[in-house]
Amino acid sequence: MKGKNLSVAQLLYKYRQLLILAALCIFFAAALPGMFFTMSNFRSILYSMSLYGLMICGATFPVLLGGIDRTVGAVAALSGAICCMIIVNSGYTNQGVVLGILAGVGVGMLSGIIHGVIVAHFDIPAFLLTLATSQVIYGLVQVTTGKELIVVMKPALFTDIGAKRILEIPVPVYVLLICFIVAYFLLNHSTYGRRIYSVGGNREASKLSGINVKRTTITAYMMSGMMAAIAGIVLSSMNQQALSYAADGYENDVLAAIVVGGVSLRGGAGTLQGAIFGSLLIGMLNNGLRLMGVESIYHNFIKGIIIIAAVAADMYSSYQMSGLKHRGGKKHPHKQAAGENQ
Amino acid sequence: MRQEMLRRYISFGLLAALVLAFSLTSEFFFTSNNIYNLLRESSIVGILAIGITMTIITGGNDLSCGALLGLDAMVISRLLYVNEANVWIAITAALAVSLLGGLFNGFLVAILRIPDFIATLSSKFVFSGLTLMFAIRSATGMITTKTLSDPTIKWFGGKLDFGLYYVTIAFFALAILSQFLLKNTRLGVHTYAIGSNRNSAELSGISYIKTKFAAFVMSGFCAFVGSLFFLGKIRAADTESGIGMEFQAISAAVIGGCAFTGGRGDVVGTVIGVLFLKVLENGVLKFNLSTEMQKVLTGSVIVIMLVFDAAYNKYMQAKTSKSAVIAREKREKKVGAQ
Amino acid sequence: MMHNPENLVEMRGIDKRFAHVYALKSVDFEIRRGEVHSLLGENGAGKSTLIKVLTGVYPKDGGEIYFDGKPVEINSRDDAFNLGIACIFQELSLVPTLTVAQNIMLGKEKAKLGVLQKKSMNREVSELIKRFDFPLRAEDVVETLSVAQRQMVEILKALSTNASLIIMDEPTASLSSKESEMLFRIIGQLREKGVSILYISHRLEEVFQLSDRITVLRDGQLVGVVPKEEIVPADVIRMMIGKELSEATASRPLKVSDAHTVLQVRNLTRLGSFEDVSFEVKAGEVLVLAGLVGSGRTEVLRSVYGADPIDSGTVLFEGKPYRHSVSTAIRLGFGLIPEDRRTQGFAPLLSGTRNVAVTNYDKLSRLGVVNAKKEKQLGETMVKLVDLRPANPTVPVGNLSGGNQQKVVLGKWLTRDLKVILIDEPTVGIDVGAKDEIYNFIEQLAARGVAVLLVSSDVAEVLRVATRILVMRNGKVVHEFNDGVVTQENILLVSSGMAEDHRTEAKE
Amino acid sequence: MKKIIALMLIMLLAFSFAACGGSDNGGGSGSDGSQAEGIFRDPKKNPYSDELKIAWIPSDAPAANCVAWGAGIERELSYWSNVTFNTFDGERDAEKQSSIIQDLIVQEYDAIILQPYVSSTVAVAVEDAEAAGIPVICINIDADSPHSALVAMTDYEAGYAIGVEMAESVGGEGNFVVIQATPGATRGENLEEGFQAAIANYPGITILDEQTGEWNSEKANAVMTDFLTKYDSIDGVFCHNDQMAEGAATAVQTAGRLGEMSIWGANGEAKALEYIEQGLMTGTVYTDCYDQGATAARLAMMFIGGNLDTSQFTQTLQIKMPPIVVTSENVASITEDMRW
Repeated sequence: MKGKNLSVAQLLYKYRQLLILAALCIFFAAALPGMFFTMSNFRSILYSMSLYGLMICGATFPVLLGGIDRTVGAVAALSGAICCMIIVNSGYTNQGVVLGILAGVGVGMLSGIIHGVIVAHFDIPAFLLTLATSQVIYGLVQVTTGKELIVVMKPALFTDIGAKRILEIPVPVYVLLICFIVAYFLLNHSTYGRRIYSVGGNREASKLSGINVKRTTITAYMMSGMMAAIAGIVLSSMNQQALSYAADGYENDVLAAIVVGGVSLRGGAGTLQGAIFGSLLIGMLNNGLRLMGVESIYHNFIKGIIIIAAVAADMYSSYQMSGLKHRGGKKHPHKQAAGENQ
Repeated sequence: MRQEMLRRYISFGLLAALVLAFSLTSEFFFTSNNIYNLLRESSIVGILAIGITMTIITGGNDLSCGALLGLDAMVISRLLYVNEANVWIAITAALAVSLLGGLFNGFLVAILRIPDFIATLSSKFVFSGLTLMFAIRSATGMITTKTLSDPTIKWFGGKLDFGLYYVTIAFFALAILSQFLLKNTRLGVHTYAIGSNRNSAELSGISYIKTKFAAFVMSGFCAFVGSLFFLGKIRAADTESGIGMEFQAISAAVIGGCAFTGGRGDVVGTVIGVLFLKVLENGVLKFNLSTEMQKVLTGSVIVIMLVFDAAYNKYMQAKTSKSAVIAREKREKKVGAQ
Repeated sequence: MMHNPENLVEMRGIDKRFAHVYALKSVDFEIRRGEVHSLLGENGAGKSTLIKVLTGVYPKDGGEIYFDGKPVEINSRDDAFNLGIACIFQELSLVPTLTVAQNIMLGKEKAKLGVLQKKSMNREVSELIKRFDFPLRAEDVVETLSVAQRQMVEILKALSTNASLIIMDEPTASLSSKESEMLFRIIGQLREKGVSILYISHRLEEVFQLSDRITVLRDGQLVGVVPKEEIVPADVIRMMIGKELSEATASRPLKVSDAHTVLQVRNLTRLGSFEDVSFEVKAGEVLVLAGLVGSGRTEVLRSVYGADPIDSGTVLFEGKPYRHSVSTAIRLGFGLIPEDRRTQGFAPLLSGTRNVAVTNYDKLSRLGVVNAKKEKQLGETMVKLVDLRPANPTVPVGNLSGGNQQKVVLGKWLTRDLKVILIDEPTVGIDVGAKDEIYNFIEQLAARGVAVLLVSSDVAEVLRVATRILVMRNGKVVHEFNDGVVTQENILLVSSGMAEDHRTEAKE
Repeated sequence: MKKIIALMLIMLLAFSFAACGGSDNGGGSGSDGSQAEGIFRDPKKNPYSDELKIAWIPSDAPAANCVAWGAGIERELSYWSNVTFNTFDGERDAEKQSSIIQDLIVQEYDAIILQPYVSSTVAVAVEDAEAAGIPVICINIDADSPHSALVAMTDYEAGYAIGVEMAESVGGEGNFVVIQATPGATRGENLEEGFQAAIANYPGITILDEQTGEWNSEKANAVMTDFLTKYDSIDGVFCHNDQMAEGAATAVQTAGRLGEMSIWGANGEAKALEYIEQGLMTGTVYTDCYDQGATAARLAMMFIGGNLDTSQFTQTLQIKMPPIVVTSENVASITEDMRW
């Protein structure tokens, strides 16, 4: 059987995440005529999810390896702080901005490399390690900024990153798009991505197939640190400031989006587009609930129920689809993840 | 078994080293008042951690128990303050909410087959959402928090004459009970079996669904007990009470030897883990450090501890695997000689 | 229908479908009291499905089951258990973090009000262990035990239920021959006590040694039931696969090749694993490391491959030393088929293509970018090369049968320019047909001039493929069979240390 | 500014005597003699010579206002060489603050300056500290149990003043939206109550929508963007702190609707003042956090050296910092050294 002639059920299954999004869209569009289904509203959804999206583009890498990176929020704060400090010290020049961005991203990558080295060389639960180090990093941010609020309202080169629109689309959305394409390309079309899936799928087998597991791990955390750092710079530009507790708690939302998007926490299964779907789902819910004028206090409850419904539907379809495996049809790797995760 | 014991000694040794270090550097650390206070601080997180240990041993996790604790506390506060209910009715209601919360998690994980992490993350949203919806409102409709004055609630925050808090007694009692439950009862063995190798456990006739439900209900029950003492201590429930406590509890369980893959760890380890975290947190306050250095120090000590533990483990494994080979060779020789 | 009172179990017209595909089609099957009954068939013939129907893991879609002459419905494992059906599964089904006693008593713990009676359980298990004289302790944690020991626990677990029918699915797959013999003795004891055994194995010689009767399945249908005395192995194989196989030889002529030396190992030592191991492998040779499980062969293989460190000694590839790492070894043209394919061989969630491509990205990519077309082609090439079934390289490897999984692991190396292939127990848990295919691959590789270093505990296998044989015992090479004719007996005697003067025996 | 402080101290002394009296009257049920002795005690320590330890527990140490309060306290305490000053971060966690106080009791601190995150959740710990003889001075937000003193930023009044300003600016007719604090935070509650009370006087004003921005700039930005999508006409937006107002202002600016509505925050942090100067924000309520902190520190020293047994207080002394409504007209009067 060739992969191409999929049955209707398999097609539906393949695009189930899009279907869930579409269903939600239709619901909100019906409930909010002329308001939800507009260009400007989608722009605002994309704008507000761009930070999460950026972090997801990085944080998915360690999760695919079976690890986790809870430092994304802290790294974002650190890179934002360093970037802003450099801009201020350079006298708000454009060179300062370039230097600041490079330094911020560099620090993010460095932090990722350090985490990668520790995780790769010692068998430490990454969850706990990154929980502890994110505390350390937030401490370092406070040391860096001297606990001052660092305001950077010029030059335009910096503030444009967060606020400017090109062709009616805000710059952060472009940044997200570029980072998504880079990460997508790496995961799906590069040998590096193949190695990530392989190591996440079976570490020992990968090692025996000549994959340098340590290097793969270190670079995965480096990617996570780098993307978080980019997110941090975008965040500080959006807010025109560096705040020593910026992006606090973002890691929870990022991980929630990743797992809702069907990436297995055991590694080796799931896709980046799935993870982005997760954050779109959550972003759209936030937006739709606000537009419907639902009081803030009900948001958490409704979000929880809808996430459960979406994930349960996903699980149910996986379960139903698993009956097809005896036909030898094309299988989505995610389905397996669902089974493995039981 | 021997290796497990060794690990236990190591984590206990690290805890002792930390206590010693703080005792030598601060005159306030090793005082009876501080010890009782420290134990009190450890106890609420510890009670949650006991529940989480159960769920982690089954190969799962419970990110929702902190939010559930907050919900219980809010239910009690609301019933007492707004509805002016009898305190025991309020407590019973909270118990019911907790058990329902545990059943809900069990339903998501065991029946709907949602992976634990996503399931309990979602139910964390649900529970914290319910807490907000239950919250006490002022006349203008704003959410407000109120201090409770009920004597029963106050009792939960009380202590024995010599200074030991009731909550600590409850913590250790619950710890001993659940350790017994894990190690000496049928349910306990089944909990390990499901977490360690679900397939073979099921082939041996152990119900995955029942065991999962039991673990989550235990976790819910621990959240309930925790909420009583939380209210006893704070005497008010705010909309974010308990949230985030689960991370400390999970950290404690993992430091104590639980593995997310399941089947490993026990309550004694978790208690050591909780004490380690809280001794660290408490000790760091004793130095005249700036807030950022407090953070850096706390995080760094945990990282160093993890690295030390992992490195030592690696070393021991290399050593024991060699001795295991030698032992096996001896055995083969014996078999061969027959 | 007439019921034979001698029958303990009768299954009549059993159907089982998976998504419209018949896994079993009106299969009749019966087991008498106190007999050892073997169930044979290639992988996918329906053996496992039949057992799972019998033990209540799968519900049947049609047919009846009679137990002790009475019709029964077996809907869950509990039902089977209550009837007295115990099962030792092919994949070890123990709980690694529990003790031997806890595992044996799992699901049937002795408890008062839910509180375990640990002492009495431990005592009971200790007695059980003593009865069969296994090298085990009741308090040992299972994950610290060797594979063979775990198998023993598995057997004890089934025995402890006082079952009237014990199903053994590949029980000897990871046992050394000594341990297997011990198991056969136990099976004999059980038969005398009137316990029925349903025995499933790919090792025909075992089947013929043990069974009273043999049932053969093919493609989910019954081919025939025959008493052992009335049939010879070649017939059974013909029934299983419908074609004739060359009879596995009982002996094999060996010879030293005069090709150039590819791999040279000198005084290799890894403390605690093996000591002072020296040998050479020449191009086109199949050098077998024979011996008992745990004699250090796997460790030698891994060390040569660069996966494990060495303490002293040298390894030369084509006369030159090389950096001790896996990636260097692969670049030089090494390949490894590891011991346990599940944990070391492949990533179960990934497709066949992805698994095979892992070792080939040096050819499938430029500047780190994967050429998806080439990758796909590789997958298709692999399918043809190894005759993968189903012939679809996009199926996650975890969903394939054991034999096909092993073919994928083999496929990782076949498209490479191999110089040396290190193979570790390649046919454990694989059906006869696939086994033969794998032997053919090994022979083809050797014919291409690849130096093959093979670890095997299956003596028949050793004799099937070896050109030279080294026997290891307790981490040392104790004997080398270089030329002449070697027999199964020779190898077994040397492996177990019962023949002191092996050289003369070997040269007979 | 110095004059204001001096005035306040005088007011405070007056207050304290009133409070003592109040306490005497209030505690009539107890034995009179012990009450009189109870409210006075010998000073435990000499504030000029003994080694003293004073703690500052903000709700969120890195936040701009908390930093400013801390700086004010530190500046004041630096005049006393015998005082050790230390900060403990409440990490926006109501229970954490309570735990820290319990620990400071063990460490025998001499005074605690506290900015509660939630009034009620610190009540028990504050009570315990007072019972242990440690005066607790709250900044900005009161604790629910009586304690030594409160130096309040008068959020209710600030909310009220903003409500009046906003309503007046549109002539009592218009549509407002509110971006709220995290639900349950006491400060947001007070601001909201004051704001609502003011708006109640203007029947022509409609509050279209209220959503939480979780104290957070980028989240407020998202909330405001949604408000802008939803409502074609918004005349004013009130945010419970300046961070959120800044985020809202950016959203309004990006949407190109800056002239349409007034944007108000509360706090008066330096960046908000700059936004007001640039015309991005309409106004905020400024409090001199340095002074507020310094006042709290002085109170702490006074209680340490004084002969009042603060644990006997049945009512908390209150010093109210006047809320200064800042708009583009008067923003220049807040000089650089007063900004934080």
